[in-house]
Amino acid sequence: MTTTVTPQQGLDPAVRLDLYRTMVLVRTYEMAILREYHADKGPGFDIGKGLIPGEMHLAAGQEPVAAGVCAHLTGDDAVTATHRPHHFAIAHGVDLERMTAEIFGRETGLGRGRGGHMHLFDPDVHFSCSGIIAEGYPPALGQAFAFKRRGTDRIAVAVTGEGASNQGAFHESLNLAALWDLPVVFVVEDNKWGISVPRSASTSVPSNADRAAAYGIPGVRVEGNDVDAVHEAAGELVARARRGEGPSLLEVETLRLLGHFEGDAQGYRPELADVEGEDPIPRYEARLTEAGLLDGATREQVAAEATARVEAAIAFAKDSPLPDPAQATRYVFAEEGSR
Amino acid sequence: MTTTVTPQQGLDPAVRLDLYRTMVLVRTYEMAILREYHADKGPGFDIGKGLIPGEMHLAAGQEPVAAGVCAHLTGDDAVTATHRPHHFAIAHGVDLERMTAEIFGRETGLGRGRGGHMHLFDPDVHFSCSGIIAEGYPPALGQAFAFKRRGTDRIAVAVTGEGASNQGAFHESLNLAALWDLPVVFVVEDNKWGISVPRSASTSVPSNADRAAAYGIPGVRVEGNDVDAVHEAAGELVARARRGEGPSLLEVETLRLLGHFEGDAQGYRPELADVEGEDPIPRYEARLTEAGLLDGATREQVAAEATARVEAAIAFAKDSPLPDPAQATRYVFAEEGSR
Amino acid sequence: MTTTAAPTTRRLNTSKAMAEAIAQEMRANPEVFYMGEDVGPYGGIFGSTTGLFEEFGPSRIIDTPISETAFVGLGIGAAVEGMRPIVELMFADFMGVCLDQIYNHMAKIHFESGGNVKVPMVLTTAVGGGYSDGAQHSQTLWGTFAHLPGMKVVVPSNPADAKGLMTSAIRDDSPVVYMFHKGVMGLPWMAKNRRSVDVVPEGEHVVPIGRAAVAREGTDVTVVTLSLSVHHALDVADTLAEDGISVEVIDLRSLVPLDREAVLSSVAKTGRLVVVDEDYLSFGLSGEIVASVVETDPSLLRAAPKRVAMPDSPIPYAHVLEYAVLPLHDRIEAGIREVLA
Amino acid sequence: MTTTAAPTTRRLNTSKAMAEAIAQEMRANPEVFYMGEDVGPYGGIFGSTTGLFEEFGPSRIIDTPISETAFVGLGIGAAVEGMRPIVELMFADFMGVCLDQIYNHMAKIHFESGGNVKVPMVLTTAVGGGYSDGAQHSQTLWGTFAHLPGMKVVVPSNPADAKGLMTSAIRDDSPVVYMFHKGVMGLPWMAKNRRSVDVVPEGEHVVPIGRAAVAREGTDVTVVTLSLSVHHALDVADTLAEDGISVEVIDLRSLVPLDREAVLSSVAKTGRLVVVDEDYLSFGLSGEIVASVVETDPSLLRAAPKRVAMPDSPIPYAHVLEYAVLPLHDRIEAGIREVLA
Ligand SMILES: Cc1ncc(C[n+]2csc(CCOP(=O)(O)OP(=O)(O)O)c2C)c(N)n1
Ligand SMILES: Cc1ncc(C[n+]2csc(CCOP(=O)(O)OP(=O)(O)O)c2C)c(N)n1
Ligand SMILES: [Mg+2]
Ligand SMILES: [Mg+2]
Repeated sequence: MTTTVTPQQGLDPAVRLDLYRTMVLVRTYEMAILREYHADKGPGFDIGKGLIPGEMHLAAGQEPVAAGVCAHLTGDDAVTATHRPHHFAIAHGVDLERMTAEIFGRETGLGRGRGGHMHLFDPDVHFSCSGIIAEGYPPALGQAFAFKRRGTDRIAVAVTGEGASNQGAFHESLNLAALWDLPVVFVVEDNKWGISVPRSASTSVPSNADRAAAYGIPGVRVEGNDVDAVHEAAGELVARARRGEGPSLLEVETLRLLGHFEGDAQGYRPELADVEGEDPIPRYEARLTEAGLLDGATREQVAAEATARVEAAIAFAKDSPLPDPAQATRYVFAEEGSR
Repeated sequence: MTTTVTPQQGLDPAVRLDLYRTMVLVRTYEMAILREYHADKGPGFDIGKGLIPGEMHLAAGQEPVAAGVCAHLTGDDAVTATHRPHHFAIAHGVDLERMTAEIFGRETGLGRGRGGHMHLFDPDVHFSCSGIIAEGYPPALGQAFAFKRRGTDRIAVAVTGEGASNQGAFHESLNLAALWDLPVVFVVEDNKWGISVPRSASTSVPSNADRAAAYGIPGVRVEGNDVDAVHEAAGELVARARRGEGPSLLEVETLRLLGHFEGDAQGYRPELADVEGEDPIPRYEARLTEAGLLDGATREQVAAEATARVEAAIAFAKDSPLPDPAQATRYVFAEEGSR
Repeated sequence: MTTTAAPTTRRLNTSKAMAEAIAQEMRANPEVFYMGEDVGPYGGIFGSTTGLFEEFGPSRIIDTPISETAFVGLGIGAAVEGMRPIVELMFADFMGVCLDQIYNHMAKIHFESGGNVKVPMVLTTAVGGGYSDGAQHSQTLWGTFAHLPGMKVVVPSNPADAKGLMTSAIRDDSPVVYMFHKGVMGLPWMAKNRRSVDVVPEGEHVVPIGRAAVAREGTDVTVVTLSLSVHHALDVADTLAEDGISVEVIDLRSLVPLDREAVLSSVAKTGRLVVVDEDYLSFGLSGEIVASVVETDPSLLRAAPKRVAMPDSPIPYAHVLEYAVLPLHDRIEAGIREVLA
Repeated sequence: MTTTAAPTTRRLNTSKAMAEAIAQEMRANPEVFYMGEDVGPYGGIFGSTTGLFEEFGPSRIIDTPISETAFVGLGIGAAVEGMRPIVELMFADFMGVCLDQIYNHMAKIHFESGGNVKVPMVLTTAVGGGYSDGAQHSQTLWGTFAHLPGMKVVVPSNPADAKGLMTSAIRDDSPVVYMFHKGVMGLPWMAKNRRSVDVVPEGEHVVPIGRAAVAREGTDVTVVTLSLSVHHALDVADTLAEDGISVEVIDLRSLVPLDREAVLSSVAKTGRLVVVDEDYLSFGLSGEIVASVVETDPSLLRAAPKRVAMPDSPIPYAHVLEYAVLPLHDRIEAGIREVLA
């Protein structure tokens, strides 16, 4: 049941350009967040300071996973992401302005400033994330359960990192989804590190796709951090979930370009010098250019569009009011009459 | 890596007689506990009443698992068992009198009456059990860790039911043991039921041995509730753990002759009428008799020895003092100077 | 606010009353379903789903694998999508295998989403000891659930409240933890207080969450308690009445929200307070009740208050030991006499 | 009982002081090891193992997979076999994925075995907020750990205590949960109180578990607190001293055992009590302290006591919101002034 997908070239050019656009948008967004995050942390680095305080986990380098998977989804499908959620949020169409406002802790944010970057909830596109490792999997089961129960062909995508694949919630969720034939695609982003712990010290098998057999479901691993290959593999798994054929597991080899969180000096990481050369976006640009799908003008246009959207979102966030401290404990319980 | 072992006949006759003796001792013990448990629950059935109050999970029918596995262990090896612990406790050599006294809630019990039948601890033979599903696996890792760290060839055996194989702790434990090459044999007793839930409604694969592949360790399933086959399979897995070759998973098909606990009417169990005919002890007796290893006299002698030991243990328990209520909260913390 | 369709004298045990509320809500709302271990054909280990499988079948009364994290989380996700799941955790003692879903997800999603996502889910769970089930199967743990914010915590003590609070819990747009003591269920196989079978209104019956009940009026001393201990307190009140001592018994019915007003107005009347709690003594409910009174007005108390609770010890198995630690008749009576001394 | 090898003026931050105790015990006892996520080359996310990997290497400073149930349980099993594991749960907020091992096993085995099996294990964990880490990474949760019996719970507030309490924790034959607030560690990348770097005795330094410290003597009001809030309380005491108000600050240092005598003797002197607690308000530490005083002798209090705690709400992310709920300078000062009014 385990397949390993390697890059293919047969994909529709328009789709490939869309994948490219998504990846560029994500990267542009994260680089802007990086800039804003560090803008006001000094003197020195104080994690609690600045317009964006707190932990910041960026997904730069992992865009192929989100772009390749979410290309098959609509806003009616659910996505549950992790502590590193921006790429999936953006690829799934979470409202960019309200997401940014949330990261800036503003009243206009997705969570009115209560959530923060690890707790983004956009019910309009059934998106959520969680800061607790692997604990985003179980709620995805319930979304898939509701979708199936209501007779729709909507599905849920549940994301974790490779480190998370060693949590109990991973196992329980795959078993339950398999038993009840729930329409879930479980996605494991193998960026080879769980903070400072390499995959070899966390995971007893080289491919999580092999773990799919433990539940009698298909398991696929995509090597090379290649968005086309992810798109192809995910397409089939999403389609079978929509057809009511049940869950599956997709592991994607990917790359963490930056530290685990901002402030991580990565002293533990020997291969760091090589990392930049493996950035998937320039590589994809080169491939698309070679294939005659991308020229300098389109590239610039894509970049400009992304920058415009991102900077508009950041401006929206910065212009938004801060929440009212007097309301700090509102929304603990649902309010009367809001049903 | 997955093997299915089927019954063999090449085993040493003395070993087979020992396996038989262990099974008879366990069964004799449990039938006596059954008698004592129900002796004083009336009028009607009040679970909190009698010389043995509380839940009672008997392992009648599952003796082949404990006998076959524990034959390869010494009291220096560790065993962690479940809410259904008697067969493993007895097969592993837990002190029968103090165990019985514990079940009767006496001061002479293994836990001075604090533990009860789901919480039997005999440090002399490194035995423990737990009433929380699958949560006996993780401590076994630590015992194995200590054994390995100290350069011994001692091992740990960790037991669960097939229902428990869908708990997170199962997954985490197998992964960690595999990663760190810990000398643990994980044993799954597949009695096909988790209380009223059949295996088909709890476990997404027909054999848990298939799940071993998810950790890169050997997985073996033994069919037919056959003690000889269990003995053979366990022998190899125990030996490789002792040799420092790491953990493995052994699933054994077995049979729950009685209800989940005493008082369980088993209305949910369609195959109940057939169950008695599958009792592994008469079947083994027949096989041994056919092989010329057992005659009526030996049978009676084995039975008489078992009865004598069991009734002595029960008499010891009944003659033992109850704990002093004034000391009910002693042993919360280790006492001064007891190190 | 307590709504009752028609007067009745029909008596049910608590488990059937609880199941009746579930059945009525399931009939009215197809989005309600019940899920957990052995809740189907078995009917729930403590009878919480008696008869429901027969009426609603396996698609709405759903047996799960022993995977609490997965199925509690499944309930959360279904609730987020607008269903109204009732998820049973067989024993509250098992919270440790799935607490993250409960307290970091079920209880926090609404807040973290700034009120944009609701989690209308009920988590039912059996609590309490008294039948020698040992340290891992006898805990009440309501103090732990109540301490962690974002979930309501209800603890019915009798059949009518079990029905009325369940109706409210299912209809609540916030997560509700519904903790039923095995000893109040009126099970045929467990010693039971006579109050575990009682009159239960037929038809719709709603008891609002967050209002304590005065289970017995009195003037000399206030006993604040909940769940099975209400029965014990009422028994003690009967005994003490013979000595001319008038005991007021407050049944909290929920810990979150906590009806501090009910406690205060009773203590304002009696001037004396005993808290009876089957949960562990320290860092829990009993301290909270005492503190709530004193921080409002220390002069309300005419004597030192008394806490009669489970000591800070794991719960022993042996009957003699367990009955030494449970807050039962003698300890309650002694506590009351002490504050009156 | 506080043993100090030699007088010193050497100053360390709390994380280095904690690591020093671990190193000293590891040198003395080969059965001590430290295990957790990112405790090896990384040195612990909050610096708890700074320098230890370099000295002791991967066989004794052990990075684990993200499998808290498995590795906490591994610690338990190793402790049962006589080793002395120190196991780090990166954030206390993650207790929900492994609480069963902690509270039903680590904390109960000794009791269930009638004292025959010891579990000499230390569970270290980071707690607390104040840097916008949101609802799942900012909790203190000590009330939850302390409520569940069978484990000691220590909460150092300064470098010397961090060292001395760690020494005691490792040597203790019972399980000890050692909760270090990120804000007391003196990390270079987090705002810190000046008291997070201070004099730490060299050599063996033992602070017994279960004794509160009088962090500042005073006569007008007693502030009972712990961990980072001790620093805030001391700052407030400085401020109020200018107004002639003399504040006594009690640093509990452990919740289990709870040094009720220290609280009582201070309140006996001042007659006024403020409890400052970064854990959630209800059903936790703050109520326990108030109740402990009042049940002993309600006449000790000359005014209603005041609790300054985290409200019963998940912790918000935005800085303005988080600083509105944390028990910081202004709220503490207002609380003190209120009980003095
Ligand atoms: C239950 C739990 N344990 C530990 C953590 C701390 N933590 C946050 S991210 C992380 C590493 C996750 O690694 P991986 O799953 O590979 O995801 P990645 O960060 O590489 O995207 C850890 C250990 C947590 N958030 N939750
Ligand atoms: C975490 C947890 N969930 C549920 C239970 C209740 N429970 C006790 S035994 C049991 C069934 C166990 O089935 P299995 O693992 O197959 O073991 P068996 O009883 O068949 O020996 C259940 C659900 C428990 N003790 N712990
Ligand atoms: Mg990773
Ligand atoms: Mg079974």
